[in-house]
Amino acid sequence: MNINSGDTAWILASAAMVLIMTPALGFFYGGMVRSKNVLGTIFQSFIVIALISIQWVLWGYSLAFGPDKWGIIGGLEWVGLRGVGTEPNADYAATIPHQAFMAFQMMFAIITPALITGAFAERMKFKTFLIFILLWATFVYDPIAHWVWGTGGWLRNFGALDFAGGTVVHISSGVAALVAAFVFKKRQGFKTEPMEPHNIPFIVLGAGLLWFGWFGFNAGSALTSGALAAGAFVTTNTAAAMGALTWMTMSWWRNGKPSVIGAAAGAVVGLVAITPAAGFVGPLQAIFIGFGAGVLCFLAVQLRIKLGWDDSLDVWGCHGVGGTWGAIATGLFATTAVNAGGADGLFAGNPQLLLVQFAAVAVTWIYSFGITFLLLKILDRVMGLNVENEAEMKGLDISQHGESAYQY
Amino acid sequence: MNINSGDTAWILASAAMVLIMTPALGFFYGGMVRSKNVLGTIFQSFIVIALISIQWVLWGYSLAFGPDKWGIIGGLEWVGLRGVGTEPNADYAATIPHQAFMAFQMMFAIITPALITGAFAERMKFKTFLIFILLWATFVYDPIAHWVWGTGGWLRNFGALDFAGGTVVHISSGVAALVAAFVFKKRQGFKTEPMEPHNIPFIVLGAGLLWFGWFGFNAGSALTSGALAAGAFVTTNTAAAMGALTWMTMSWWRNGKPSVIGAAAGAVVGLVAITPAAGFVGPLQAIFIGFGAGVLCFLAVQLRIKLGWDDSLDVWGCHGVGGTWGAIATGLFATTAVNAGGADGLFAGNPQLLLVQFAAVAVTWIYSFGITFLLLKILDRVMGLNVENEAEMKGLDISQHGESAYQY
Amino acid sequence: MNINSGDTAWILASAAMVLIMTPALGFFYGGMVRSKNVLGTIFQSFIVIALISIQWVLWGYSLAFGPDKWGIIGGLEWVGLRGVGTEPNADYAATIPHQAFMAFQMMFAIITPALITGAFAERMKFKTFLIFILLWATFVYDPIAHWVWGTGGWLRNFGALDFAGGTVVHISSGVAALVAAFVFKKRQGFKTEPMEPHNIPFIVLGAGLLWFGWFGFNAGSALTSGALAAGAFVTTNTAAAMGALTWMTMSWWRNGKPSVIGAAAGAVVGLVAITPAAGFVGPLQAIFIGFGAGVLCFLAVQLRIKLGWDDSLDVWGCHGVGGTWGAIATGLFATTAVNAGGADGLFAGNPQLLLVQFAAVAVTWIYSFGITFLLLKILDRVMGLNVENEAEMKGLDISQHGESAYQY
Amino acid sequence: MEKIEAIIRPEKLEAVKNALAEAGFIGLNVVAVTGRGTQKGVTHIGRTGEKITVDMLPKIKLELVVKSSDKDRAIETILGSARTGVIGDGKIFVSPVSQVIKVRTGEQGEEAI
Amino acid sequence: MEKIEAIIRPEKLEAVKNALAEAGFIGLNVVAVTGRGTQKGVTHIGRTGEKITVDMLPKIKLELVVKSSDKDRAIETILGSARTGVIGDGKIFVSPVSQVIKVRTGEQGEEAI
Amino acid sequence: MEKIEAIIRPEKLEAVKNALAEAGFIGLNVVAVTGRGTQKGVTHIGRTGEKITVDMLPKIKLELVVKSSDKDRAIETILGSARTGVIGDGKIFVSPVSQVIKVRTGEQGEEAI
Ligand SMILES: Nc1ncnc2c1ncn2[C@@H]1O[C@H](COP(=O)(O)OP(=O)(O)O)[C@@H](O)[C@H]1O
Ligand SMILES: Nc1ncnc2c1ncn2[C@@H]1O[C@H](COP(=O)(O)OP(=O)(O)O)[C@@H](O)[C@H]1O
Ligand SMILES: Nc1ncnc2c1ncn2[C@@H]1O[C@H](COP(=O)(O)OP(=O)(O)O)[C@@H](O)[C@H]1O
Repeated sequence: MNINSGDTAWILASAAMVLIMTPALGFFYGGMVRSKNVLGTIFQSFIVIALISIQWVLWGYSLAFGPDKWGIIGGLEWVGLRGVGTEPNADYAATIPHQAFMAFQMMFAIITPALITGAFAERMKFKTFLIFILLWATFVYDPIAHWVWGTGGWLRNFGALDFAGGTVVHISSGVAALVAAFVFKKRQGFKTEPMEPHNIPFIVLGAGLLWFGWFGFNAGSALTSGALAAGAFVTTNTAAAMGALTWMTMSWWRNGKPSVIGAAAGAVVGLVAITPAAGFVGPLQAIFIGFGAGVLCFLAVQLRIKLGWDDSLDVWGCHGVGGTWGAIATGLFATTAVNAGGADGLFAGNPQLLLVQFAAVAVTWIYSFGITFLLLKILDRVMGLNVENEAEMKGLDISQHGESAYQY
Repeated sequence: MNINSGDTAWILASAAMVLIMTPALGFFYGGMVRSKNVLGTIFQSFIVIALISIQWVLWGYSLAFGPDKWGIIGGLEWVGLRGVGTEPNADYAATIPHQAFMAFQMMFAIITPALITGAFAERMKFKTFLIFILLWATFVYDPIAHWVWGTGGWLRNFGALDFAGGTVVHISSGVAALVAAFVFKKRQGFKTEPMEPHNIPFIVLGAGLLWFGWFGFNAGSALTSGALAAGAFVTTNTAAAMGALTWMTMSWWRNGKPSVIGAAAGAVVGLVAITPAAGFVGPLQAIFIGFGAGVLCFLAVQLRIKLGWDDSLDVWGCHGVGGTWGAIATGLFATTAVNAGGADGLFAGNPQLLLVQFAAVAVTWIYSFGITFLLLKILDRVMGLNVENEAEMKGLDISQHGESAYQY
Repeated sequence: MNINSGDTAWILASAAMVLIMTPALGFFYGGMVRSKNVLGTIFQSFIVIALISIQWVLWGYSLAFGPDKWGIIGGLEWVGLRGVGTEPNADYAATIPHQAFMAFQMMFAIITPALITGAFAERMKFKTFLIFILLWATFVYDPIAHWVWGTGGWLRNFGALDFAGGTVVHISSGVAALVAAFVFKKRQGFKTEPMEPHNIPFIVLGAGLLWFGWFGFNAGSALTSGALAAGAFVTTNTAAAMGALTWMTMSWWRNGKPSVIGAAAGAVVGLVAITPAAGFVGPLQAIFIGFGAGVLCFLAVQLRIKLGWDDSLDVWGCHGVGGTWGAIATGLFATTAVNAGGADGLFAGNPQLLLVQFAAVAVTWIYSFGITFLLLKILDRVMGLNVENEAEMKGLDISQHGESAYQY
Repeated sequence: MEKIEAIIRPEKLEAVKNALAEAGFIGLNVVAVTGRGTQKGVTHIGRTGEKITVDMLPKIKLELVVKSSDKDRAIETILGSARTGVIGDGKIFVSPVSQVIKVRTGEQGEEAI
Repeated sequence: MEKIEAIIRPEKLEAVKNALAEAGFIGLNVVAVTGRGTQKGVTHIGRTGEKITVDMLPKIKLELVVKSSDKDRAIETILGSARTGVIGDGKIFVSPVSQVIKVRTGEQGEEAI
Repeated sequence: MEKIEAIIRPEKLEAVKNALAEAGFIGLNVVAVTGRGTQKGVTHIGRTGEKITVDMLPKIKLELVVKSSDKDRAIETILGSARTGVIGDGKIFVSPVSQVIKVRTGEQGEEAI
């Protein structure tokens, strides 16, 4: 097997671009919280990079992509990256060093748990947080990644399509966020006090860098540098754009003014929704997927508020709902005309795929819901999830880290 | 035709790098306005990404690069990207997927109208803004792009050189900015009240990211990954550096202190000026081009103030003048020793090219001036350009978007 | 010699990624200073990009990489990039344009002096600063770069390993910082007044972008896009992660709370330490290198405080100590199993390399210490290093640049 | 007429403002201050690990000018809505105001409040 | 001596400051406050679309201490330059000051102003 | 009881606060203000090169309410720790306070200070 220098260049660049998405997420979330919690929030993203980078090298990669056991988990053969060298692994990517594939996948393993942090923003104990992330990555992310992407993974064999992580990344984290909203104590003053974003430019900065990095996320998932990557690049951009326009329009129509935060959120949900479909559909389908994401996620956020769930930064409404829509839209719009390696969806005459996608979505929902619930309940008992009232009032920055973000 | 994976990797990476330039521009501009207008300003850049991404897919790309009609416009054959697939299009770039070329060009189509937003910062109605951008892209950008870069475009056939967009991007937007300065009502308090930048670190952040992205802009315009890209990379960096040093020195000499904003602006005008020349000159010429940009644009800003034009953030002085200098400097310094596919300029013994460049500049000035004037006058009549006085006083953030950037 | 498009794509992308590290450093440092000095601090990074870009083109590259003279310096044959064209230079990188190699190296020449600025933050005269940087680059950086990386350089011939700049970049600048801490007058109020970071999110932003750019720095130093780059990518990420976790844990244990700034600094020192080793070791060694960096640099900072040195932002403790540890760790952990073009270290049965590394470290310490001391002493006499007391009190932003960072 | 200056906890601002509005006291000003009192401050950890005890805490100063006859009612309203019973609740200071003018109309005295 | 506290519109600060300087009143302090009065506030739209009516608006509080004999002139100057005639123009409060000391010299009384 | 308002240089805040604490004056408030006096301002250079002279400088206003009998000692303490002798040292204003209430306990008068 020969390493292709162009493919390798693209995957390494993509991995770097996906890495920057996690600090970007920190700013996207950090701008949304009150100024007393900005460090606590940004840091939850930042430290996840460190934590999962080590977890992935030590055992995560092996669990997710290692030699398959019964279709449900990778073996421990690759623990500590034993045998994961620079020779290509043809099962995953025949033209790039195996370590390049591993590193690219690592960035996905990092950002997924970081996404959840928006759900319990402004109130989680830092120590419990670290443990939770490690457990969640190991018991939720790694198995699901194996099912969908691992050689021999049962959902993969079942025929489920997920180009860059609609189920693995977005549904898994979005559903975990929903569980968190149920299990955590609500923030003091939730629904009675204003808890408005303290720095909207940070939100836009985060959204801009996320958009940038998402090209690595989706177009990098082609794992080669050619037609498939270019196609995924275009659908990604198109869905993001349409998501932004749609949410902005929804906010205009509902609240009388076009919201800046809304457009930023809209871009993100467009990106979320196109993720599973990026390499299976064309640009016009991407417009529709972005549009659907904008409408559905906007409504999901409204619903969440009406139901009084304290999902602090609407991770469920954006990633859970957006990822679900994307996975199902893949079942609707996928076509082998775009990607011969994919499958035809409903509109290409194959209703079968839609059912498979529904099944994959359902399984991911149920599994992530169940295990996350278990983990959080146990941790709540053992270490406590919420910070003390006093600490919450002072803010996470001072109470958890002894630091205060701004001194003017 | 075969897709080259290295070329594709470079163009996709470049396209992503150019994408990040538009949010970067938002921060560059957003830092310069008063804090009550920062969201309105950043958002004008952000939403242009969304708007033009869709416009480009639906009809913009077809108008600019579609099958030529009489040398002046592309046909509608490629509307909705019909026929724009992943096979290379040898007319434009023989070694990368056609969609990669399309996506790369899209990023140019996005940033160009975004550049104009600096001219009417702190005072434009958001609704009119959206319509203006759509019309301007369609009636100004797309035609000029076709003339200069489209197969069969008349300026291209005429022999005008524009490596990465001196006329198409910078003159077109810089002149449109000048028109805006004439047509818009001046900001209340212009020349009587201080309107100083509210966040200079944001300006530097924007400039840094613009510099980064400009490597994609210019070196990506080689459309291959090799000698030409490397050469353009080096001239780009050199001109930026010299522009920064020059403007800083000018401000030091004129005002007694070396200005941080000046150096940031200087880097940008150096980048603007090298844009048309990047692949046609060597590093030493780039020093001279950067130097000229620093001097001329600095003086243009002084002139603009003396004449009392309210080009809020000096788009004309930077992009209009910088782009004009760059296009002419291409006529002076271009040499086939650097790029056999280019042409020789005056100093390489060919005065002809200089005349052609002058003509191309003149045409771009006149066309952009005329159509922009028309569009703005019509929109002023129909929808109004300026926000109400009260709304301007409150700031765009609250009046246009109902949001307030910072809560400490 | 043929240009490889994939290798070129990776090196150009890497060069752009390294470029963004210097503004990132500006934010990393700028967030740490008091708000009256933020522009002065960010600007010292920003303007170094401009200054060294020109110096490098005019004479720096020739001194560092030009035809060798007696093993200690490059000749002036390549002044003004004469003869540095787009043909590959097989001595340095056989598959990419010579200018691409030159540009990539330029980014290293830029960030190295920028690193020093943290040592005299909040107090250096801007005019003296400009001269200092030019002299330091010419008399310290360029020679050391030649010794270690230039064809015929004596440390290179001696067998010293430095994959991406442990000695050349980090020790040279870290030791220069130590000298600065000795030669500059201390800041007024040092040790008696709080001088806390004014914007910690900026620190995290800087650290995030540094991490991103460091992939270009280290994996780009493979100068090809393949196995070596992928390996360096992975070790880089792993050491950064471990550095962040380690410093965070140290701060937790010593001060009772996990520090956000500490984790950011920890990531940086992990990156520093892996720099010389990146292409010579595997991921598990990288964990150990990152761990050592976290522990040693944390302790170095404590020591620096106890000794009362005013190295404003701990450049010595992070880059001097981190770089030294990295260079020695290369002597411990390097193995030809990872990189046949490297060498075996102590643990691979070759104690020889460790001695060579010690020698290279010592030489770099002594040379950088001596010349930096000389330069600073002369400049102090001739132009003055510290700003006046009054100017220091008002802050560098107003006193040196006449600008004030924030207006709310 | 009397000026009432009340130093209160920031988190009580909404409650006090609303209570005052209900009691008919619309006009008022709010200033962000930092205050020192018997309440101990917050401990920051400096960049290099040193503990920094900040003896000042963020407080809100509410200022309102009222008719002398309304003074006691206003004070009662503030006390009722600002108290938590824990150290750090703040102080109320009352001082005389000799003249009040409404800028818009030039009206003076109690009319102008 | 008298302390004049004037709550004015932020956008009038330059004008008032200049008018005061012309009338010979150099010394003064400015504090950013937020105020509530008969003027209705601004409506923000929250992140999730809910309307948040902020009943407080940013205002500027100008403080200057003047000789009792200068008081009326100072008030006239402020009224003349701060008035727009629209709701929200603000208030002026006058209160007695018993003692003024210049820190630099220790001078007391009217000399110190 | 008396209210002491001291306008001081920001860089003297720590010194004054500590001196007051040593002299037994714990309770106080601090407000960031900008002030104009005989001291000339700072010159900024605008984005397009124009000189902008800002006649206002950042100052700190310290407010503390003390028993009348403590007044002179408090003033001495402030003068002693805030003076540099250079223009811009600031002013101290004293004014009467008729009533003080501790929010936490409702105590009144000198007890409440
Ligand atoms: N003598 C004083 N003068 C001015 N402000 C004071 C004084 N004493 C207390 N304060 C203000 O009141 C706040 C609360 O006072 P503190 O003593 O902490 O609480 P408590 O009144 O419940 O004992 C302080 O933070 C300070 O802002
Ligand atoms: N009773 C009061 N005490 C203190 N400040 C007041 C009072 N009434 C009004 N203010 C201040 O004056 C500002 C303007 O008052 P407002 O009633 O809106 O305007 P107008 O005086 O023109 O009717 C308010 O925002 C508030 O800051
Ligand atoms: N008449 C006044 N009323 C209110 N504040 C004043 C007055 N005069 C001076 N100040 C405040 O005192 C500060 C210092 O005054 P200044 O005249 O500059 O110094 P000095 O008292 O040393 O001559 C000013 O910046 C301002 O904040």
